[in-house]
Amino acid sequence: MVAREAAAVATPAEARAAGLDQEDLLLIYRHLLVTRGIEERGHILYRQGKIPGSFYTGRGNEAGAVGVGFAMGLDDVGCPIQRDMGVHIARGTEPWRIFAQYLGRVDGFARGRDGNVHMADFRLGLVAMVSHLPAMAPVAVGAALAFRLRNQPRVAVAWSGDGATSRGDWHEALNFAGVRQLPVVFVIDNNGFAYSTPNALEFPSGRLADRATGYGFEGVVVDGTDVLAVHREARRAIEKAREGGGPTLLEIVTLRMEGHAVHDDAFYVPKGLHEAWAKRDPIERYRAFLAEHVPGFAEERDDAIRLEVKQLLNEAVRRADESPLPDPATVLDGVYVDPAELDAPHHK
Amino acid sequence: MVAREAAAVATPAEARAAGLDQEDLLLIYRHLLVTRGIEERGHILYRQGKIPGSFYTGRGNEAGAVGVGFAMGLDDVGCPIQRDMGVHIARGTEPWRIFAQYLGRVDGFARGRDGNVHMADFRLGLVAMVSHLPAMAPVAVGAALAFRLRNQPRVAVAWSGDGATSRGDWHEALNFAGVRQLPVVFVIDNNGFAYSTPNALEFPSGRLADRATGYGFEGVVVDGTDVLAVHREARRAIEKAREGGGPTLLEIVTLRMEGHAVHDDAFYVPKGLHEAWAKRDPIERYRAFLAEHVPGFAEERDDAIRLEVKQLLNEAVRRADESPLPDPATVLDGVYVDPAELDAPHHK
Amino acid sequence: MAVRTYLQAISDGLREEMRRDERVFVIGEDVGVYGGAFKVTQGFQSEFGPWRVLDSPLAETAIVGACTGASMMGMRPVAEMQFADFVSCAWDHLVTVAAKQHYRAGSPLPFVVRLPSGGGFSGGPFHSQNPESSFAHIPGLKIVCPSTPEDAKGLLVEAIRDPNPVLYFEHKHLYRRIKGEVPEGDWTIPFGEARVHRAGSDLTIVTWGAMVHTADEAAARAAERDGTSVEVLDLRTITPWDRTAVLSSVARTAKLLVLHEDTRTAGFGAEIAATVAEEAFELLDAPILRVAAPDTPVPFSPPLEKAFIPQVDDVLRAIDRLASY
Amino acid sequence: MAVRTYLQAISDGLREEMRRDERVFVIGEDVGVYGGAFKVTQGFQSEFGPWRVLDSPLAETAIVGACTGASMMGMRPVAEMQFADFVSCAWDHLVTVAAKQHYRAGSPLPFVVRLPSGGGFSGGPFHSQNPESSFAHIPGLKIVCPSTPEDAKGLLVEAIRDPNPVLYFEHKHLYRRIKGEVPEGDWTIPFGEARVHRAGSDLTIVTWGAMVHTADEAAARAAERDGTSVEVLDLRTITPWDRTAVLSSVARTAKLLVLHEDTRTAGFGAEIAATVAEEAFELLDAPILRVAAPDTPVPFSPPLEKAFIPQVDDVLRAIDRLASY
Ligand SMILES: Cc1ncc(C[n+]2csc(CCOP(=O)(O)OP(=O)(O)O)c2C)c(N)n1
Ligand SMILES: Cc1ncc(C[n+]2csc(CCOP(=O)(O)OP(=O)(O)O)c2C)c(N)n1
Ligand SMILES: [Mg+2]
Ligand SMILES: [Mg+2]
Repeated sequence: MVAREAAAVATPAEARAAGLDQEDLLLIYRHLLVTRGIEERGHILYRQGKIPGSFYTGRGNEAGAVGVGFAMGLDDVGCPIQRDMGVHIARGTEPWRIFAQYLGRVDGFARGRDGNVHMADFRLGLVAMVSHLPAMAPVAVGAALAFRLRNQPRVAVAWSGDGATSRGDWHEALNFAGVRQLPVVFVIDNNGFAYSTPNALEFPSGRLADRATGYGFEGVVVDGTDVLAVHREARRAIEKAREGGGPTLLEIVTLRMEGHAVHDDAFYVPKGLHEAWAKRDPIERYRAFLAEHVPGFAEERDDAIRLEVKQLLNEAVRRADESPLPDPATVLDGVYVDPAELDAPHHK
Repeated sequence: MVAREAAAVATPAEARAAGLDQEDLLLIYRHLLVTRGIEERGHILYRQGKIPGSFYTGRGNEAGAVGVGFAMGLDDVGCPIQRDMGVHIARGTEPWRIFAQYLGRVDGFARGRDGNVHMADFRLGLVAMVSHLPAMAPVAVGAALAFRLRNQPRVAVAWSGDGATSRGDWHEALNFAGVRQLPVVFVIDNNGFAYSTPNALEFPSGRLADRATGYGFEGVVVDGTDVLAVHREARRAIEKAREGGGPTLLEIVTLRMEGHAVHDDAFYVPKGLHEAWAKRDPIERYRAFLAEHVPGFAEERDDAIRLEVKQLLNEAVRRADESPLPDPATVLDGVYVDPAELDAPHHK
Repeated sequence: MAVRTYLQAISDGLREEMRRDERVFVIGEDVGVYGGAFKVTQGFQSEFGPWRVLDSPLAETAIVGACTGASMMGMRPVAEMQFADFVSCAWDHLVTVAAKQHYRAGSPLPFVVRLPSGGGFSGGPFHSQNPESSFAHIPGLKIVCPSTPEDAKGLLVEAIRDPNPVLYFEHKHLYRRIKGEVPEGDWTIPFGEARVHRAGSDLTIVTWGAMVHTADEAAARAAERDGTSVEVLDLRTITPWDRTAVLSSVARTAKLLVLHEDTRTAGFGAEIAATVAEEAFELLDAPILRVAAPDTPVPFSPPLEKAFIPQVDDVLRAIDRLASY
Repeated sequence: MAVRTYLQAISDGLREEMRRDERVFVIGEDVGVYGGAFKVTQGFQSEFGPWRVLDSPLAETAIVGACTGASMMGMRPVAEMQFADFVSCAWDHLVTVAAKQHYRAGSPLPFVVRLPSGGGFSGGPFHSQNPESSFAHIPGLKIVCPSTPEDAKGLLVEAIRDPNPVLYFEHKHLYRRIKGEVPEGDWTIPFGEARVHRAGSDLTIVTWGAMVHTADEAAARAAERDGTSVEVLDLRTITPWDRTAVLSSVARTAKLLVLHEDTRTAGFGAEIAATVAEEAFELLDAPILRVAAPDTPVPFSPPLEKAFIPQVDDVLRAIDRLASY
């Protein structure tokens, strides 16, 4: 293996070295709970027939997503994908608007024009994904090019699944970013599968992160169940990019604890894998870390945070449900841009 | 560097070890002369206004192209590109039909429907390139897949320029071939430039052949001015693929002794490069090798072969010029296939 | 004849061709163990093995490019796009290589790309499209859009045997909803022959795919309501398309409505209208109307999607306009 | 006003916008040191530096994707495809991401892709195409096809300032052949306004790009020959297109010929014909004719290419058919 294998973060001191104080540690915990909670609620709403279309979750990838999202700077930009709810949460996305998105309401980020996690709050520097994978990787590179052209100390982050790395867009993005040493970090959520297709049928053996050298930058592999290790590596990569050090390819070895989407029972997954993964639940792992290292956590903070999150989500679902469905008369609106929008404040 | 760097072939014994007897050595020489001769004649015809459109040559790449073409087996298949006239020649393409192609005549391989080196004699296992680079790489992989499905001991060869490796098609082709370990050899004609763009602006530093490991197979770099080394490495790669050993990425470090096309004086090439390249002319190098190692070559064989080639080309131009221009009434013919064609003998 | 769903008919046709002709193989994302996103190839891998039912990487150009290369070598590949929408990732390969190779180089490319297309279930902008119109403009490709189980099987088998690259659009919303009798065994339908789905005399609706059923329902309601007699012509194939059938129906009815699920501007409906406006000008008693989706991406939320996809009522309104002209 | 070639007018417009607005930058293959395959950006890199005139790798999706990302961040990128034909390699990005992003996500994407298009010089199947019709079917993109130096500059500047992704088709065969007076300095032409290239009363030709000149020559010859008065309407932009101008010209002439260099079936001409057949049915005195290239790849050899690209004589024949109807 050419890529660097990142070590675990085992102590608060190590987390501190990566810039996290105790409040951060608890905030990360909260983000993890909100992330999972949103998808669990969504799942229930879907089963109740309230969410149109299909439904995907990132269960098992919460730590990977929150870890990177938390490492990004305020003015950084990212293109998260289908397992990256945690990025939206860590960046401050309002949960009620995510439910409104799921439900196809006007207050969803896509205003009912798109569903699922095909959404983003652009004011938080996030870009709404399209289905076609990994079509947003070249977009992130373009954002990084804008930063480079303007000499801004900003970084773009592009996510891709393991499966999506097989597509040409991914290659074109990494190559271009490598040639120009642009401030962009490429993250792979490698959860072992692309739908039913295992890694072995997606790419030749070895780690995807090894491909980074071919693109002129460093590859790093990190355990996606270790939110603090993910955070540390993401932060390193982002700050390196910010300082002109060029791109990094960060492969997060993560879990897909459920099927590809709700309709998929993942019968094709090797026997025992789901059970093994359940034991490696990233949120449980982090909870154990906090229980060990944060005084009072197991005794009261944990319960208090859980309660708070529960209330937040109740309220979010309620508020989302008040949001109206879009008026069919508006179907044509927004295909083209009103020139006035161009100078709106969110468009920097 | 991860890729293996191939050694030069310095003696006839080494060539013999790669399967070449003395007649082969002279045949290769003849192929080199025919290759260059066709492009030189074409160039003159173009300047005389007889060839429509634009005109490209592979001057400097003759050894790379002939070396690989000569290493292919009778039933192997290849998708050569714009600098690979030598592949067509080494496989037995009739020169007069190439001139007919240049001139847009009905006896050109494209029957006037396409020009330039966008041609191939399919009966010789060659596939006509399209302009879009490297769009034929996935096609070669598909041919290799057919061989694998039928358990045929056949190999496909896919060429690409250095510039064209930046495109998604190249990545998709290599990845798929790597996953399935298909019998295909990927050749890169790395002549240092993509039109005016130097390697440094096409891909990050390092050798392109290094990327092979990321695709699960071996990368080899070979000096494209050494026709025998190219042949040996191509043969190794092809036979390895034939025996089930999977793909190889063969980077041929070659020369573009002229501009991108006839209209391009290559003003952007670093001062002195053309002069340095002229001294490394692959045909001169091979001639010197033969003069040193083949008795009677310098004295008579060389002249005899040159004369024979000259006559061949004179005759080829004459014959091509007798071929009629296509009848405009046929413009619609051949958009779709006549079902009867499907069982024509060339279609195996 | 057995009653089969539209989806089963597709499966049957494919399976039978694979049994009949060992050159036929299937390639695509999750077509193997999983049996395809819609289960069209369920059980195929156990019958034909992991190479003839080949799970590809997530790479549409690699998939379709492999079809080009393998078919050039005499195989008969059938690719599956997981959703028709993703064929955009193989657009260049299809229009640049596959569509032009025979004209330029004389190599037949007998392959099929299966494209689960169409909306109606909140699939959103990337799981609901009908990209047939884009390809209909590209010489060298053939385009098939069946609307019934019988046609689905007959046209798929024909597509596999056709020596050209064929895009076979199968409408997802018909998969399990539409059932019908399907001939068993060898069964093909020639390309370029429209089918009178419903005979009528007052006006002609030309359509294809899922809209055949929308047109039929509208026609039934019009007949019931006031006796308006609507002919519904199902084109079945877009390239080639049956100009003769359209022109002769219009010669009888003198009124034409073109209906498609894809967006309106520069959709294939325009070609039909333009052809009739050129070749049947004297026969027309009314403007040629088009009913199609508005020019937007396919919206996700149900009220928007309903406003987007042509509904029976939209067709009825157009029927009324024509009938009263 | 100065007399400029079509190519110089494009260069001028781009250079002036780059001077005026530092957010404008150029990206493409060989646009820098080399100045672009057609020398549109010659000298730009010395004036604006290697980052604002950026030589990209050979990777069209990376190029257009970079425009999407950079424009999303507030830049005003102008990409060059080396030939319009190669935009097929960025098709997916354009139709999937760029065209739909504002509708879905509300982000304006103010970028331009310059596309040297068209045939007439034996460029063959991959260096001669006019792919505007394919894109005209995709909601969310704007499409510009200037035919004169004046329009070329005015529409390019407008395109750069437009908040949407704009495909700017510049016809290679006009580059050095067509000269004309071009306003100096700031000069824009709004999208969606057709231009009467030649006024007339007997019939209307609607066209764009290089075919404007073919139509004009045919019209001149028709007038000379027998006084037939042909109106030539240059659409200038395809999306949006000026329906009002077309309909009002047809209201006067009652006869319509649509002419384009791209292939016929499902070309944008069909949309114009279909629209008129629907909206101006009562006004028409003759069938709507289309003159376009036949449905084949663009052939290389001169006699075939001439048979492919609509010629003045082809247009004259259609004029005669309409005039005598
Ligand atoms: C270009 C493209 N082809 C096919 C699909 C259909 N599809 C959706 S998700 C998926 C698997 C993606 O796998 P991976 O990239 O590993 O991401 P994961 O879902 O495992 O997070 C596929 C094939 C798609 N979204 N895009
Ligand atoms: C997809 C695509 N984009 C652009 C071009 C235009 N073009 C023709 S050759 C060329 C340079 C190719 O460079 P390289 O691959 O190194 O091959 P070389 O010409 O040096 O042999 C370019 C940009 C093309 N043919 N295909
Ligand atoms: Mg995955
Ligand atoms: Mg090169």
